[in-house]
Amino acid sequence: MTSSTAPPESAAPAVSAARPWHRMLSASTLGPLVALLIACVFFSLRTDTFLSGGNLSLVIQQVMVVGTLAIGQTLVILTAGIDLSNGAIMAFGSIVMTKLVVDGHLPPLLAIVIGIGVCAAFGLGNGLLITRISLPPFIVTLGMLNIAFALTHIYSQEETVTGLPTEMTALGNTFSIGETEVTYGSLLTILLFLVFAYVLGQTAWGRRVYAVGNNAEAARLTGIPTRRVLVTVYTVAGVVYGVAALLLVARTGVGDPKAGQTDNLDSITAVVLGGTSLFGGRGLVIGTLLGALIVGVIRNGLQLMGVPSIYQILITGILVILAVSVDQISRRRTR
Amino acid sequence: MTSSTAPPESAAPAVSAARPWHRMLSASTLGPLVALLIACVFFSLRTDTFLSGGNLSLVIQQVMVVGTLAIGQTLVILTAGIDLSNGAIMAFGSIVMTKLVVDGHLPPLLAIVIGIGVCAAFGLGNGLLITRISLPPFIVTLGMLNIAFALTHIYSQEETVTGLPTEMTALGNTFSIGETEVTYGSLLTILLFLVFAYVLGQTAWGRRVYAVGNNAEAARLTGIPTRRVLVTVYTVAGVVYGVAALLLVARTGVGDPKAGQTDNLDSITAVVLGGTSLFGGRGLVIGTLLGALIVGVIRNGLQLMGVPSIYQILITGILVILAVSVDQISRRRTR
Amino acid sequence: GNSGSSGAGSASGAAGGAVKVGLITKTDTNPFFVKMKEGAEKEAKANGVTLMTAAGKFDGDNEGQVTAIENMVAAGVKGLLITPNDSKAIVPALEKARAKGVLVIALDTPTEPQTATDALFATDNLKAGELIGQYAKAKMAGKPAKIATLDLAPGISVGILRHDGFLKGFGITQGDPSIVCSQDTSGDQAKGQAAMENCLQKAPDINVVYTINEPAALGAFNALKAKGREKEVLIVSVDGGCTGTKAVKSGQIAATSQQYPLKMASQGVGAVIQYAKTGTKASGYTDTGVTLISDQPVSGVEVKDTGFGLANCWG
Amino acid sequence: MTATAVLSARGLVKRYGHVTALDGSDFDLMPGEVLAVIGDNGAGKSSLIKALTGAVQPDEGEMFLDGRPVRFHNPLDARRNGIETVYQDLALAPALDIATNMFMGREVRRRGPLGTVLRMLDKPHMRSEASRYMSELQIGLRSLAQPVENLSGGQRQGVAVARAAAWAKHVVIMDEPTAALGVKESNQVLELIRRVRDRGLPVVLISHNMPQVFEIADRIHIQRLGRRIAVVRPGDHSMADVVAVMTGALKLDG
Amino acid sequence: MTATAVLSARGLVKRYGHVTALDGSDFDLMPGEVLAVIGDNGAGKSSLIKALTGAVQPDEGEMFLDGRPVRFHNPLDARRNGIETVYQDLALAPALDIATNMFMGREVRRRGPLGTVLRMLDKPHMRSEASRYMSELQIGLRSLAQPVENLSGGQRQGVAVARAAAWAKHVVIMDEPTAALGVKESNQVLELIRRVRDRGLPVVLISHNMPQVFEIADRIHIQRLGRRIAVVRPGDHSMADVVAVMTGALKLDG
Ligand SMILES: Nc1ncnc2c1ncn2[C@@H]1O[C@H](COP(=O)(O)OP(=O)(O)OP(=O)(O)O)[C@@H](O)[C@H]1O
Ligand SMILES: Nc1ncnc2c1ncn2[C@@H]1O[C@H](COP(=O)(O)OP(=O)(O)OP(=O)(O)O)[C@@H](O)[C@H]1O
Ligand SMILES: [Mg+2]
Ligand SMILES: [Mg+2]
Repeated sequence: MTSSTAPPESAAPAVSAARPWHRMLSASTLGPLVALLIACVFFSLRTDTFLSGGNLSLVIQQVMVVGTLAIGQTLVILTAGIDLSNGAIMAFGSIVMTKLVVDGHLPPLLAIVIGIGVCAAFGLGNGLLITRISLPPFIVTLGMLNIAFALTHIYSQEETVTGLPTEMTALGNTFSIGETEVTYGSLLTILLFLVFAYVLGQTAWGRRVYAVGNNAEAARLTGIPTRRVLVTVYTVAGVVYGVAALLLVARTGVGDPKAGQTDNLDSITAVVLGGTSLFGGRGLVIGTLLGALIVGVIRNGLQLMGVPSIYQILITGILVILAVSVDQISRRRTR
Repeated sequence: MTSSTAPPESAAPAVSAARPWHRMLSASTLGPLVALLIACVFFSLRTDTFLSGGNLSLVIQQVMVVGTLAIGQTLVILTAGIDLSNGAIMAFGSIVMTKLVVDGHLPPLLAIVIGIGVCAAFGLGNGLLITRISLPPFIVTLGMLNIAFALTHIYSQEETVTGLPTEMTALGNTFSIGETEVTYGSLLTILLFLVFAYVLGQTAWGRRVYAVGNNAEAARLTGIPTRRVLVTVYTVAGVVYGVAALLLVARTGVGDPKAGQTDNLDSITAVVLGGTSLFGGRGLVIGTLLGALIVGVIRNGLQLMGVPSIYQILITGILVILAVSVDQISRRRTR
Repeated sequence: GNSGSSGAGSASGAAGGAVKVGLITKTDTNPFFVKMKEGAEKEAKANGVTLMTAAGKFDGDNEGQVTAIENMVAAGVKGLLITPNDSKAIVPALEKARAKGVLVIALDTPTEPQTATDALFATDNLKAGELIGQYAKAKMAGKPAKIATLDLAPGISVGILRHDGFLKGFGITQGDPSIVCSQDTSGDQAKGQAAMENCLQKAPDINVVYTINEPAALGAFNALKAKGREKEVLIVSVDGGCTGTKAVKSGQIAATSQQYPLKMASQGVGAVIQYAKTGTKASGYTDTGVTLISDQPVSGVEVKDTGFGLANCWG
Repeated sequence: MTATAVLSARGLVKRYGHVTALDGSDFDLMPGEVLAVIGDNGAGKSSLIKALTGAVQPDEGEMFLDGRPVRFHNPLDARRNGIETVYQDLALAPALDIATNMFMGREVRRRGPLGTVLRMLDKPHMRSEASRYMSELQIGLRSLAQPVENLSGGQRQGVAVARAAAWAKHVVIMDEPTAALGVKESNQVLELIRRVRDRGLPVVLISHNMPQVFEIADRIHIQRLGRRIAVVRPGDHSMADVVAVMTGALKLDG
Repeated sequence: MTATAVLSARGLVKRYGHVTALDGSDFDLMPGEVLAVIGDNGAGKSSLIKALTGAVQPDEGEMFLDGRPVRFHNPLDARRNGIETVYQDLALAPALDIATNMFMGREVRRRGPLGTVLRMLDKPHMRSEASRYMSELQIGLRSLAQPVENLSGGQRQGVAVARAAAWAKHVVIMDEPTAALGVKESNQVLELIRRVRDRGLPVVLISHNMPQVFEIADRIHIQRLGRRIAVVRPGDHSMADVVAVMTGALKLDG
């Protein structure tokens, strides 16, 4: 993250940032991809259970929620911001939508919309505080984290919300491709990644997100409404967190006030593992998907290997560092 | 953190960064100071227990550990890096020094030195990975976090280390100024802040830390050994974490393998609240002290007021955002 | 005797501010402790004393609790009720508090040594684990068991006690071949589900699942349901929260050991009021009990049905 | 002159702490003219045009566009009024490529539903346009897809100049547009400035290159210590005199 | 020439992906001379300088210092050999003040224990020195304590030039040092270059300003498409010819 690492970090994604769509597998995503493949090969060799359609679809299910949060996180980080509040916002959203249905007896669809709306409102709040008073995103989202967290527990009184109607958990249902069961949720997540890859790469708004993160002053001078771009980014991120909330509910089948407490760091990890620079303006959302999968594969693989949990943590630490090293090295190759 | 906030953020600290010593209360620290004073006044009015020497010295005791960690964090962030591993490194250091004494029967002083050495080694590891393979600090220190965390639990076998000789907890002892009891630890922490304010402001090494964080490429081109500066920064930070480990042991009177799990974010919060930019090269370590105190005062004050714990979290979130707003506004005044 | 003590409460209230009682829980994110607070709150109101609450930042956060103790003592509490995150690490801080004449009572989790507190109002987590262990043993009726344990997190005493208790009750020891999978879940439903899913990938024929608490148990149930094996697998748990007990009633969980946080808290507050009024300190260990709840009784283990469970559940 | 100035300002003041960048500076740009602004380093030239284009907010003073009082709260306001600017530090997004920078804030969408519904950018079009502008300036590029941070100093400046020229509708302001350019490329920029003027648009040119200034300027605005101390016509004074005035060695009355 | 070159290079190649910045470029700097390096934008002048000073590592080619083969792994190596460089993008730390930037990497400590034991910097000394260097260039500054990011373009360039001149021991290399400077200030820089040469140090001057080049250069190195295509003496050729060669319109044999 020191600029000393910038040259390798930058040049590559930069080019592609200019047109992600054509270069989804540009240098910035090549590294993560290689790392992911290596991890997969490794675990396939060490366990007989890893390499099965079922297990792979399982991994996707398990990274579905964090992955979706990481989409919003990518948007924010591309603007040179950071969002510590996404996990807490998601948790609050999931409690809102579930309680409205179970206690409030609202129709599920309406409840879902309201839940997502609440998340969007939090995102908007982040955006306004950051642009209007020009506060550092780290502190603003840290504050929001506390606020959303507290509201979640006050509103839910720590009660897990159960007895949800089937509509709310529909995304948890599966359809089968050949042998393997795939949840609709996984599908939605993949879809979201593609949508945002398109939006960031192919629309004016996307280019502006990069421009603002790349050099906010230059963007301002060339007449880009920097603040509006930022506010929309944080709001859109909020909406995405709302979707993540729905996915969470669908996956666990309940509204869980304790959910998402480590998801902020986890989502940032996915973004950075995906080759996006924390200094903004450089990186691809597809890389984030790869980053999330790397983490998911490592956890799943280690558990399949039956590694004791404490050693899982140890090895995860080592593997994460290895993963980015692979990235760095593969980039040197490509230059 | 978006560059859109940079102008206000930068100009002010910039000037002072040029000579912190003369301008300890420059614009970058004025904001936090004002925020701190407002908080103190508020709590003095709302409670009869807050404004007593005893309680204030208590607050300092309570921020002593995070505050010391935040010194190392400041060094790292000034180089445009970030350190997620400091809490875990501290925990490991505290376990090492306590176990060496209790189980290893080493003389306390030697054990302490070794413990600090171990922390320094972790810091060095961070530094080398970041400079040699040029990996992003976020990932490297995240990996180290997992590694140190796991090692702590493996080495301690989850057992809290008790029965420490008095030498090890000496820093927890108090001496009195008038009525008020002050711990030697608090004194050491304050001392450390002054030392690093001096080192960063008045020595060549300090200027280079700023230069590297400010524009690593420029620093490199002007012949500053960027990598060596970074390695020393992370190593020195490691040493500081070692001291924090000692303070932790002195404060709790045991070696606690579960300590410090949220101290990484807490220390970053102190740094940012103190007016230091996460983009590096701008900020003062004294601001970090103020930032740590703000958090400590808020927690202490709210608890004295008897605010229910969950609402404490809620209000903390709001107050943290208010604190930086005060900062921003006071800066606009000063420009 | 509420009426009596309430009079005394207001009396001491007349004499310089109402009596303050401090309650420090492990975290803010566990219904168990929320119920504890509710119980304490009710008792405190009834007796006109003020309750101060605080909690650790995360499971195992000792320093946060030390800070809370210091602040509450500074605020002038008469007594402290605490569920220690670290039974040993908290001791020095508690001793400082007691030295200042504060009555210190441990709730739910004992300190080590127990003498570090004046009194302990707790339930025996080892016993809670043991009960479901015995239950599972009996229910398996000699069938070969393939056990998955969904635990809490590294080094958290409750988790360790319940886990060990379960093994004791089931008559096996750590490392027994019949334990095919062990994962940490932080007592979180989503994490519990992921852990169970991975366990099933590893060993599809698991037939007994021990879970640290009911959220984890429900997570496990989801994972099994996805594999269509929820009927064949025996899930046992601990806590006895209302959500959990309902899950027992609906058969998702076979049995759970029910504990009584409300009782601990209200008794604790009562003891502090007693101390404030008469100066007599509560002492010793008061077991607030644990009951095995299940609608599928087995021979040789005493079981109460979910009717009782729901009547006495806390969450 | 009787004609009303296209863009003018009176008594602009801009202070930075204890530094006064603009100390009551006036400014007048007449229709269809090329106005050169010259002055020592630190004389306040860039500050002046930043104030004129909404990049910074002056502490005092007023501005007029076509005689009507205006206030630009940000560069977008100025641009909406057809004022295009090349800032001295270029205002480019380093990681983005030439086309993206040139169309920044004015992206072109595909025709048809792809553009209207899916809001897809017409990248081929933007790229071809960009390369056309660049070749007009005869700035050699080895590759158009490069992020501008990889361009040479002059190439980068070329991008900024081409951008301003391409979009100008009312006024073009260039802060030292040829500073980093080669001989050939500089001449092309002067050519371009003439073409813009011939389109009837007035041009403000900040430059330290006196021969250049005397070659192309209709009037010369001399800035000194944050003030406009004189406005001269190239014909009326020798280069030496003008430089003398600029450096304070010589006073002009009027 | 019989004298061995102070700094010379043969067949330097630097590729960036599919862009070739240096395509087998040679270079020779003779003792005590002022060598001008000219070329179109993108010709590879800065790349050449960066390769010569260890700022980038050439993919091919060799370098010689006083006839001995050398390889600079980083700018520090070059500096240790007494080579001082003004890079085109100045290499300044924006948030730090002028003195700090000028002494970056060469900070001066207090005399006595304060310096030796406490390693305290002698800020007053550094500041007075810095202001001396700046005033030598006659660059007007409203305040020395300002961070360089707040300086005007020319003032910033002045800082970089002054720094290089102040520390040069063996060779001075300047990449377009006067690009952003005013008339007066530019002349001061030329003055400075002469003084440096009179101290016996050879100077490499990259510039697009032909009159300047012809005024001061002893020899002119013409760079084109990443190669040195000719070396001429100002006396032997007209400015027009040189420009023609530079732009490829004219070939010289030899
Ligand atoms: N953001 C700022 N903060 C403080 N001082 C500033 C700032 N911007 C400009 N200045 C000061 O204002 C004065 C004028 O600056 P300006 O950039 O307008 O000069 P200029 O005429 O453009 O010089 P040049 O020809 O070198 O570009 C300078 O002394 C500069 O130091
Ligand atoms: N880091 C880089 N990555 C990719 N291409 C580069 C990089 N640096 C330089 N180039 C390319 O190499 C060529 C030469 O660049 P260089 O900066 O040496 O030109 P120059 O002669 O200094 O031009 P100018 O006179 O404009 O400064 C240019 O086409 C440029 O695009
Ligand atoms: Mg200027
Ligand atoms: Mg160049």
